[in-house]
Formats: sequence, structure tokens, C-alpha cells
Amino acid sequence: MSKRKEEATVYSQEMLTDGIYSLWIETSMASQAKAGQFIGVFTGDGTKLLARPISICDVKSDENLLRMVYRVSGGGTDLISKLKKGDKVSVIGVLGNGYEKAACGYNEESSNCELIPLNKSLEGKKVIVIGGGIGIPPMLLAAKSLQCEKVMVLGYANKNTFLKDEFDKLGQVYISTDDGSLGTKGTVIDAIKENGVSGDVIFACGPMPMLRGIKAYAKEHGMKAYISLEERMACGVGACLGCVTKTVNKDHHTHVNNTRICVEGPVFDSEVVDI
Amino acid sequence: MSKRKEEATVYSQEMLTDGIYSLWIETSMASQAKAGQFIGVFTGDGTKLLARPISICDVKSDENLLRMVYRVSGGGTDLISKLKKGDKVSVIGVLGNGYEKAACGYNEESSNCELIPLNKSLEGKKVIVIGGGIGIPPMLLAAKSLQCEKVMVLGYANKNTFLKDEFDKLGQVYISTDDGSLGTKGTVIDAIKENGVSGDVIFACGPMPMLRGIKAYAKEHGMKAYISLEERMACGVGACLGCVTKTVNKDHHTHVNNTRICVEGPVFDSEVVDI
Amino acid sequence: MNTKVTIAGVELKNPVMTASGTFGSGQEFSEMTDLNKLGAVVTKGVSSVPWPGNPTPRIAEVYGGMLNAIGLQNPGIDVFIERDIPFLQDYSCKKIVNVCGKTVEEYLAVVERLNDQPIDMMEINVSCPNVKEGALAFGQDARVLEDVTKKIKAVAKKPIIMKLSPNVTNIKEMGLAAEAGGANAVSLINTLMGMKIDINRKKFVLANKTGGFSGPAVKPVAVRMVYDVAHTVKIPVIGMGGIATAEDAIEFMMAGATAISVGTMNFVDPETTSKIADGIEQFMKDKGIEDINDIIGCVE
Amino acid sequence: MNTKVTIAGVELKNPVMTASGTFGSGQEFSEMTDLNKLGAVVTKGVSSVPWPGNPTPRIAEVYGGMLNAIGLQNPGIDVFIERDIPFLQDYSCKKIVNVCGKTVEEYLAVVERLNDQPIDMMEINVSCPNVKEGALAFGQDARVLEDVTKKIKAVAKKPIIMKLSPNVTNIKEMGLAAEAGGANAVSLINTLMGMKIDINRKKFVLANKTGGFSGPAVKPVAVRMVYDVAHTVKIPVIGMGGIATAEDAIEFMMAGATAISVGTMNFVDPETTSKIADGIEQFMKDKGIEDINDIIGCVE
Ligand SMILES: Cc1cc2nc3c(=O)[nH]c(=O)nc-3n(C[C@H](O)[C@H](O)[C@H](O)COP(=O)(O)OP(=O)(O)OC[C@H]3O[C@@H](n4cnc5c(N)ncnc54)[C@H](O)[C@@H]3O)c2cc1C
Ligand SMILES: Cc1cc2nc3c(=O)[nH]c(=O)nc-3n(C[C@H](O)[C@H](O)[C@H](O)COP(=O)(O)OP(=O)(O)OC[C@H]3O[C@@H](n4cnc5c(N)ncnc54)[C@H](O)[C@@H]3O)c2cc1C
Ligand SMILES: Cc1cc2nc3c(=O)[nH]c(=O)nc-3n(C[C@H](O)[C@H](O)[C@H](O)COP(=O)(O)O)c2cc1C
Ligand SMILES: Cc1cc2nc3c(=O)[nH]c(=O)nc-3n(C[C@H](O)[C@H](O)[C@H](O)COP(=O)(O)O)c2cc1C
Ligand code: FES
Ligand code: FES
Repeated sequence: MSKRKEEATVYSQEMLTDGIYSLWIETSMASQAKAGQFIGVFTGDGTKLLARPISICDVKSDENLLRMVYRVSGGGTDLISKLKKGDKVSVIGVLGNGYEKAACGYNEESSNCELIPLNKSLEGKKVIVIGGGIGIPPMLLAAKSLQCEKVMVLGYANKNTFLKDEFDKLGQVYISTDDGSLGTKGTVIDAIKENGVSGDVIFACGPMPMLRGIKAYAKEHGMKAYISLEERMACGVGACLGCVTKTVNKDHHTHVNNTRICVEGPVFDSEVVDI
Repeated sequence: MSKRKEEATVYSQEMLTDGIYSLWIETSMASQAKAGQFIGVFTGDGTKLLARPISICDVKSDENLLRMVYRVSGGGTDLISKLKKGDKVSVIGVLGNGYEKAACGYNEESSNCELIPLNKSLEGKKVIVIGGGIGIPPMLLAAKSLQCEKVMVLGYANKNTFLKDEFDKLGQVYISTDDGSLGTKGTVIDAIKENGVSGDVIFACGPMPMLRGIKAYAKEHGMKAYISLEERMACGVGACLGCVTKTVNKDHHTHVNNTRICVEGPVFDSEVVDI
Repeated sequence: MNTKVTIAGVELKNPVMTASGTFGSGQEFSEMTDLNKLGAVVTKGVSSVPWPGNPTPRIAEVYGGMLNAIGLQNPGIDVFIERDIPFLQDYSCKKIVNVCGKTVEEYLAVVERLNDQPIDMMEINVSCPNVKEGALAFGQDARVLEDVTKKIKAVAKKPIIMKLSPNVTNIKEMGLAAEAGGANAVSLINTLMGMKIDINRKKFVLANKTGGFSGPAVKPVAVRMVYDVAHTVKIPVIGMGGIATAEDAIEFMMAGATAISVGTMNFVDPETTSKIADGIEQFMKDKGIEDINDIIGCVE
Repeated sequence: MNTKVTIAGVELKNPVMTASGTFGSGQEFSEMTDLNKLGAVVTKGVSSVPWPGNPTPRIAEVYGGMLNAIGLQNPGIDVFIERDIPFLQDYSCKKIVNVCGKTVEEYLAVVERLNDQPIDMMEINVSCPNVKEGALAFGQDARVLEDVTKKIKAVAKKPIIMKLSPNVTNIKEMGLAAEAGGANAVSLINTLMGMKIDINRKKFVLANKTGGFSGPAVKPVAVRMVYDVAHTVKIPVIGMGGIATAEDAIEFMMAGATAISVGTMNFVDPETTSKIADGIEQFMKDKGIEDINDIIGCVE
């Protein structure tokens, strides 16, 4: 499971909907990648030096293929969106803990528990898989990885959805849209309520307000929620302390209630973080 | 004759000999370009912002084609050497005076004489066209432009010559090489002496020691020599005063015996500059 | 939509200016970009007598920018008045003349000559890192700066902009000193002191060893200093240092600059200034901003 | 061929070190690059008690570099001694611990705790622009710097490197002050103060408003300062600021640095340091340089 920087090869790139791209790359990292982990993608431009953290959306381990789905939101992702089949792209990874480690409380450095395989720890449970906006992509691999019962709730801005077909194949999908043009008008929580969705555990990724809502919802319903956070990153490997999030208790690294999203996260037990 | 920045299209690129490239670009500047003038070539890399001054080696005005022959000597020329047919490349030009203006003493700003067409002013004269090293390329267009009698003397490092065939088509060519592997062993001056080359006017471009030698030779033989100088440039259009060379008399711009190579040059009457 | 800004009573049609020393006297770039689209042209520094400048090489390229050690080569105030000022009269942009000197007397001599010329303001360069005497020394000591400013203001009949050096511990202090001396505005940043070594030849790339560092690479330092000064003094601040795009220009204005100057990027794209002027208007349109003055210092 | 350099009696197998704060305690990068190839690892700054650092966002990317406003988050000297120092014992590189504090007493407390630890040197950070008290203030006033250095030297049992801030008018003066205070070496540059504004949100990108600017973009400033200090003081100088390649490292050494540190570029390529170590050897081979010490300060 060692991290490394590697030159990957672009396998394919396509635009899914306006400004949202799907990029498959060939990399030896594919076989290690787990749902909820991410990689750092370099732009190759000397004026934009830092890696762009992008979640792993899907993998085909046997073909060494790894997929990212991302939104062009600035100069770096714009450059990445110009990559074509056969182009080289430098990536660093695999980064972060992923849902599996988060869900069993495993922590790479403190190692205060053993890593329990995700599907073992979730046996007999039902997971609500929630994605909002550009937080939807990592939930695809999460949903695919789950062998237990699951239901998916996806929140889009409007009816220009992406990846929806692929989620549909995995089970029941409920949709919310900000403008009501598809599914429930409102948030993913609104969709959960409207459709009477229930479950034992939540896996989620999305914008901060959504995650706050999920944290509150999980608490109210006595559920566990594992949520994936974002922060600006420099190193991606825990060295720069750029990417911290506040924690309820002392973090094990610095003991100051500030834990690193790139190493101890990005997926956290919602009760652990103070968001 | 206005200067401008333009996006040109690469028409062809080939390596002539180790590290020396020939690049044809399609640009509207081609029809204005005169022997001894140069253009600024941008790298397209935000970490290498300044234009690389490269002499015009040849033109095909009717096809809007302009040719540069250059040596990869650093990061910028290395990037330029990677350009392929159809690629876009930003250029600024046409820059500098060229042999024609220099030879008639014409000066864009002071305009203290009228621009006499080169071949009119040289009627009945014989020109020794001298190029040394990477100073050889601009002499091709110079030689081609001359309708009067001419003889060419080219100095290479060794027998790995470039452009020699093309010069051969234009008249008598004498060669010198540093290592003696072809032609006269030594400098272009050695080749001139060895071959008893004579003429009325010298047109030259090459490294500073060669130009100093030519200046001395011309003085000794009572000849006029027009030599092309190099200096680091930022603007290329006379605004930054980065690229000056010392002059014997007060220069017309600043009145301090420092004239701008990018505007008043790069071609100077060897008696005017204090090199 | 209003894009006009006012500095010391001088109204600029837009906040886009050229940075001294990068645009000649305006003439050199006039065939490549439309001077009438500019808020103001700031000319190359002019001294009381012609200055030859430094030996070459004077230019070095660095990552995302450049070093220069021109050393203020200029034809002196006589030629400047005779040749360069008349040229600019044909254009509607404001005219700001940058003044340099080795002694206070030299500054004063130039300022007096410029007093009755058809120009709008004078910018005093007390911050050039490329000349041994005067210049930078005046700009690195707050008391000296205040004193020079006072003496210049005592003779100047046009608004005075003091151009500050970034090579100081405390830029706020320098802004306050210029203000205390009576400056009508300050401009910053001049170049950072930099060096480049050619490792293959074991030699400095610049004959002068050190040079002034400018270009996109310096922008974060410049924005910080413009913010610091603009939030300290009451006089207008003119911001510069690495501006390449309308977004950069707006960043400086949000940091507190009333106007901005483009330097190094003129060399990379002669139309940078006019693209920035257009880009600012587009930004205002997109965001529904009616008056450009609402942008100035609006960062929270 | 000799690539060893010596600083204050400590022999480094090569001049390549990591810059404090960019390499954690060494552990974070240890699976990505071989610590045994390094001359020394310099750890993240450590204070007497745990520090939480600044609010997020703490990172902003800028043209050719980055801004950081970490604010020296660190677990304090207790955890550091218990966890981080032991980790490094398995490696043959030298160990340099970077020390930070808000008061002189806090620095002294950490230095005393480190005195009997298996480390080689201490680097004193008096130049961090991201904490309000102490730190930078100590590094921007020559008299204060000399005084702090003296007090630290009075208790330190390991060689002391004073890390200088580039945010000063006169870097030579600061080098001399550290030397006068008894420092065994100086290192520079720490980060330049910078700022970035998100113009769409009219907000500072960093929660702390300003941040420390580092990366390739700052190199010309760093080389100039290293040259100035190395040609002023007699103690060794450790150079850093934007180093990305072996050529950059050699440039700093030619300017006068005895050793060099790589900071920001570790984030861009974790193997930067080891590539630099190899690249320096290659350069020496190509140029027939027998002893790396012949490169130090050789620029003419
Ligand atoms: C763990 C993690 C996983 C992510 N997964 C995805 C994903 O699967 N798909 C997707 O579209 N986006 C994802 N993001 C967000 C993505 O990293 C940013 O959109 C991207 O970095 C923006 O880069 P840019 O150059 O286009 O924008 P710019 O604004 O030009 O970037 C400037 C700098 O800010 C950083 N930055 C800007 N926005 C963000 C952000 N939201 N989060 C972190 N850094 C940011 C950039 O990395 C860069 O360093 C993820 C972020 C994190 C932290
Ligand atoms: C008027 C003129 C005409 C020229 N014509 C030719 C030509 O036809 N063919 C050719 O091969 N070369 C020519 N040169 C030299 C050419 O400009 C440089 O080799 C080139 O700029 C090097 O760029 P680089 O990025 O590869 O090198 P780097 O060393 O990485 O460049 C760094 C900086 O230094 C400048 N620089 C480096 N060497 C020179 C130099 N010798 N002259 C001026 N600037 C330099 C670069 O432009 C750049 O700004 C000419 C130079 C001038 C002034
Ligand atoms: C080649 C060059 C020459 C300069 N000459 C002057 C000058 O004469 N007077 C002056 O006040 N500033 C001079 N400067 C500084 C610029 O006006 C400006 O302050 C600085 O370059 C920062 O802006 P930039 O990053 O946009 O270039 C010069 C800069 C360059 C690059
Ligand atoms: C994220 C980050 C954290 C840093 N933390 C420290 C620190 O704790 N102590 C310190 O002395 N310098 C710190 N620095 C400064 C670096 O050690 C170095 O001086 C500076 O970054 C310049 O080198 P570079 O351009 O190679 O990054 C930090 C720099 C960065 C980028
Ligand atoms: S990005 Fe550096 S610690 Fe997380
Ligand atoms: S390159 Fe600017 S004056 Fe010649």
C-alpha cells in the first residue's frame, strides 16, 4: 500500500455533462485503490505546481485502470480536461483512508484497531450511500464495493445528471435537485424524508452544508455516518499540515483537535469531526 | 511595416544536424521580413515568458512562410524544437533593421537618410557574406537577397555542417572549421586569407570574437562591414533598453553611446559600434 | 457603468496604466497597442542629464519573471521634453513622468523642468535597485523618504506619486512616510532584488550581479504590500507587480489599489493593457458592478 | 569524488537537506523517498507545548509557488521526543530539529529539552510570517535577533542554525547579528510574506489573510540573499528558496551556500531531494570537479 508518484497514461476522457469530465488512466495504483481514497493529479504546468486531489470514482484492477470524474473549476482541472488518450499525466497516490478504514475506526499511524474488511463489518446492515454534486463520483466505487443492502441518494443541481445510469444498475436510486427539475426538489435529506429511505449506516460525500445536514440527521436517528471532507492540500501525505479539519477530541498526530484530511481522512466518522 | 504579436502555425520542423533545427512557420510577417531582421518566438510556457530572438533564415512571401534555423541552447529553444506541424506558436515581429537599412545608414527614428533599396546601393559591388556557427542562418536570406556579385564564407565547429547545400546553390562557398575537419582549419578570416577572398563590403553574423575579427579586418582593408549583434532582450521593440551595445558616437536615442540592438540593430556598420 | 478613477484630482478613464521602464516613452509600443485605451502612460525614468545605465547583460529570464539591471539609461530631461512629451500629446491617456536621480538636487532639477510641461503627474522613483547611489537608498529608510518627499513637494506643481521599494522590512512605514512628506499618491511595488548565476560559466548572468525581479512570479508579494499600504495610508495607492490579466488587476484593486500598472507583461504581450481594460469591464458586467470604485479595497 | 560538507563540525554525506515544515518529521515521506540519500532531514518546527496552528484554508497555490499559513501546528516537544526523534534513528542522514516559540523562554525550553537528544543540530525559526507573536518579530530586528541568538547559545549543547527571514531591508545585517550572537550557521530564506485574493468571492484565499510564499518563483530573491549573507558572515550558510533541480542547488552553492534545503518541491515530486543529490554528482563528474567544497561561493 505504499504511496508514490507515477507517470500514468490517459486511457480515455469524455465530457459527461457540461463541465464534468470522466477520465480513465492506466496506472499500477488501480489495484490498490479503495472507495473513498483519492489521488493527486499534476497539471504538468510549472505555474500550477500542486497536485489536484481527485477522488477515485471507479477502478478496473485487472486492467490497471482507474477512473476520476471531476468538475472543471479552475485552471488546473481545465488543463486536466484537455488530456487525450495516450497522453502522460503524473499522479501521486493512493492517498487517504477510504470508507473501509474509516468505517472500522482503523488509523494508519495509531493503528489502534485492526483493519476489518468493509463487507465483514457491514454484514447484515443497510447502507445509505449519499452523494451531492461533485461529491457523487467517489460514491460510485463506494456503492460498487458494498456487498450488503444499500440504497443510493444523489443530489444534483438540476436535471443535467451525470453517472446516474451507473448508479441505477447498483440498486434503488433517489434523486434530489436544487431546482426540482428531477426527483425531490431540495436536498438529499429532503429526498430521504420524502421517500422514507432508511438504513443503519451512511456513506456520504458532498458539499459542507450537505455533510453538516447528514451529521445532524445521523445523530438524530442514532446512525453512524462516514463523510468525506475536502480541504486545500499541498503534500497529500500528511507532511505539511495544510489540510486539517477540526476534531471533537484530540487528534492523534498533533494532539490539538486538528486532524489531517489527507491521511486520517478524507473519510471521517461524522461524530469525530467538528464541522 | 508595423510590428505585432501573432499566432503563427508550424508548417514544418526538422533537425538539420545534432541540436540544430529548421522551423518553417506560416505567418503574415513573412512578406515583410528582410534579411538580417529577426522575430521573437514565445515558448508558450508560463515559466519562460520572454520571447526568444531568432533570425529570419529564409522566406517564401507568396506562401506566407518564414524559416528559422536555430540551435537548442536552453529550455526555451528546447521547447520550440518540440513543435510539430500544425502546432500554434506565438511570435512577435518583424524586429530589427536588417542589412538593407543598416547598409544605407537608414535609421527608423532619426530617419536621417532615405531607405535606399539594398541592391541599388550595392550595384557593381562584391559582397563577402560571412556566417559563423549559429550566425550562419540569417546569412542565407542575406545571400539570397543580394543581386550583386557575392562570395560566401561559413565557419563551422566541425564537418557536421548545416545549410551548406543551400549556400552552395547561391555561389562560391568557402568553409572554415574549428577542428579542420572540413575546409580551412581556423576562423572565417583564416578561410578568407587562405582562399584569397576579396570584396568591397562584408555582411556578417556570428559570435563576438569573429565579429571583432571582421571589424578589424574590414578596417585594415578599408572595407565596409555590416555585422549582426546579439544581446539578451526583453521587449524586442526598443522600450526596455535591455539590449544595448556600445557605440563610438552618441546614439540617437539616449545620447550616451549605448544603442539598442533590437531597434537600431541587430545589424550595424562595424565602425559605429564599440565592440 | 463607470470605469473612471481619480488620483490626486486627475481623472483616468480607466485604472490601467503602464509601469515605468517597461513601456519606453509610449512611442515604442504605440504601433502595437492603442494608447488611447489606457488610463495613463507612465514613462521610463528620466534624470537631469543623460545616464548610460549599466553594462550588459542587463536582462535575465527567471521562473515566471525576469531580472533587469538597466540602471536607468535615459536621455536626460532635455531630450525627454523635446522629443518624448510632445509625442504623447496626441493621445487621450493621462501622462505620468517617472523621475530618477542620484541626489535630492537631481530629483528637484527634473521636477522643476517638468512643472510647466503638459503632463498630469510625476512619479518619483526612490526604489530602483540597479543604481548604486541615491534611488534605492532613499526608498529604504522612512525618515529619508519623508524628507525627500517634502523637498520634492515643495517645488512640484503637479501631483507627486512616490514609488516604493518592496525591499524593506516594513512597507506600511514607508507608505506613511511618503504620506507624511505630502505625497499625493504612492505606487508599488518596484522590483525585488534578485540574482541569477550561470552555473556552467560560474558567473552572474547580469553584469551588475543583482537585478530587479519582476513579472507574474512576484505578484503575491505585491498584493500583500499593496493591501498593507492601502489599509494604512489615506492617499491613493497604485498597485503593480506581476499583473498579467484582468483578474490580477482586480485582485490588486480589491486589495486597495485605485489604479494598477502593467510592467513585464507588456513584453510578453504588447496588448496586455488593453486586454485588461476590456477584461475589467467584462468582470463588472458579469457581476453587475456599476462603479469601478466599488471594487477598490473591497476584500474582506 | 567528495560530496561531503561540514557545518559546525557536523559532516553531511551531501549538501542536500529538507526544508522545515515541508517534510514532516521525515516519516511522512519515508515511503516515497530514501532518507538515507539525504545529507540531513530538518523537521517541522516544534514548540514547548502543542500548537493548533491557524484556521483553514491554510494553503493557496500561486504562479510558480504557493502560500502557506499553517501557523506552526505541532504536537509540542514531548510528543516530538517520544515519537518523531526515535523514528529518525534508523536513518543515516543527519537530524536537525527546527524550533519555534512565541517568547524567548519558549525557545529556551525546547532547546533545553533537545540538548540531550540524539540529534545533530537545531535550527531556530525566528522568521515564520504566520504567527502573530514572537517568531517573525525576532527575525526582523537585528538587535533582537542577536540577543535571542545569545540567549539560545547560552543554553544550547548542539550547534545552532538561525533561520533568517527574507522580509527585511538588509539581510546582511541580519546575518551579522546572528553571527555576533554566536550562531554556528544561518539558513535562509524562510518564506516571503504574500497574499492572494479570490476575486469572485471578494475574500482572502487564506483564512489568515497573508501567508508565506515559497516555491520556484522565489528563487531569485533567495539566491541574492544567500549571496549577500555568505559574502558577509564567516559562518556557514544553508541556502533554500525555490530549489527544484540540481542546477538550482548548485546555483545556491555557487552563491555561497554550504548546504541547501528543498521545501515546496517535495510536494511536487517527493523524490526531488534524491534527484538533486544524484544531479549534483553528475554535474561534478561532467565538469571534473573533485570536491564539492570547490563549488561553494565560486561565482565571480
Ligand atoms: C479529497 C478530495 C477529493 C476530491 N475529489 C474530487 C472529485 O472527485 N472530483 C472533483 O471534481 N473535485 C474533487 N475535489 C476537488 C478538487 O480537488 C478541486 O476542484 C480542484 O483541486 C480544483 O483545481 P483547479 O486547478 O481547477 O482550481 P483552482 O481554484 O485554480 O486551484 C487552485 C488551488 O486550489 C486547490 N483547490 C481549489 N478548489 C479546491 C477544492 N474544492 N478542494 C481542494 N482543493 C481545491 C487546487 O488543488 C489548487 O491547489 C476533491 C478535493 C479533495 C480535497
Ligand atoms: C537578434 C538575435 C538573433 C538571433 N538569431 C538566432 C538564430 O537565428 N538561431 C539561433 O539558434 N539563435 C539565435 N539567437 C540566439 C537565441 O536568441 C538564443 O539562443 C535563445 O534565446 C536561447 O534561448 P533558450 O531558452 O534556449 O536559452 P536559455 O539560456 O534558457 O534562455 C534564457 C534567456 O536568455 C536569453 N538568451 C540566451 N542566450 C541568448 C543569446 N545568445 N542571445 C540572446 N538572448 C539569449 C533567452 O532569450 C532567454 O530570455 C539570436 C539572438 C539574437 C539577439
Ligand atoms: C526592464 C524594466 C525597467 C524598469 N525601469 C523602471 C524605471 O525606470 N523606473 C521605475 O520606477 N521602475 C522601473 N521598473 C519597475 C516597473 O515599473 C515595475 O515597478 C516592476 O517591474 C513591477 O511590475 P511588473 O511585475 O508588472 O513588471 C522597471 C522594470 C523593468 C522590468
Ligand atoms: C507548508 C510549509 C510549511 C513550513 N513550515 C516551516 C516551519 O515550520 N519552520 C520553518 O522554519 N520554515 C517553514 N517553512 C519554510 C521552509 O522551510 C522554507 O524556508 C521555504 O519554504 C522556502 O523554501 P522552498 O521555496 O523550497 O519551499 C515552511 C514552508 C512551507 C511551504
Ligand atoms: S496536504 Fe499536507 S498534510 Fe494534508
Ligand atoms: S530588447 Fe528591449 S530595448 Fe531592445
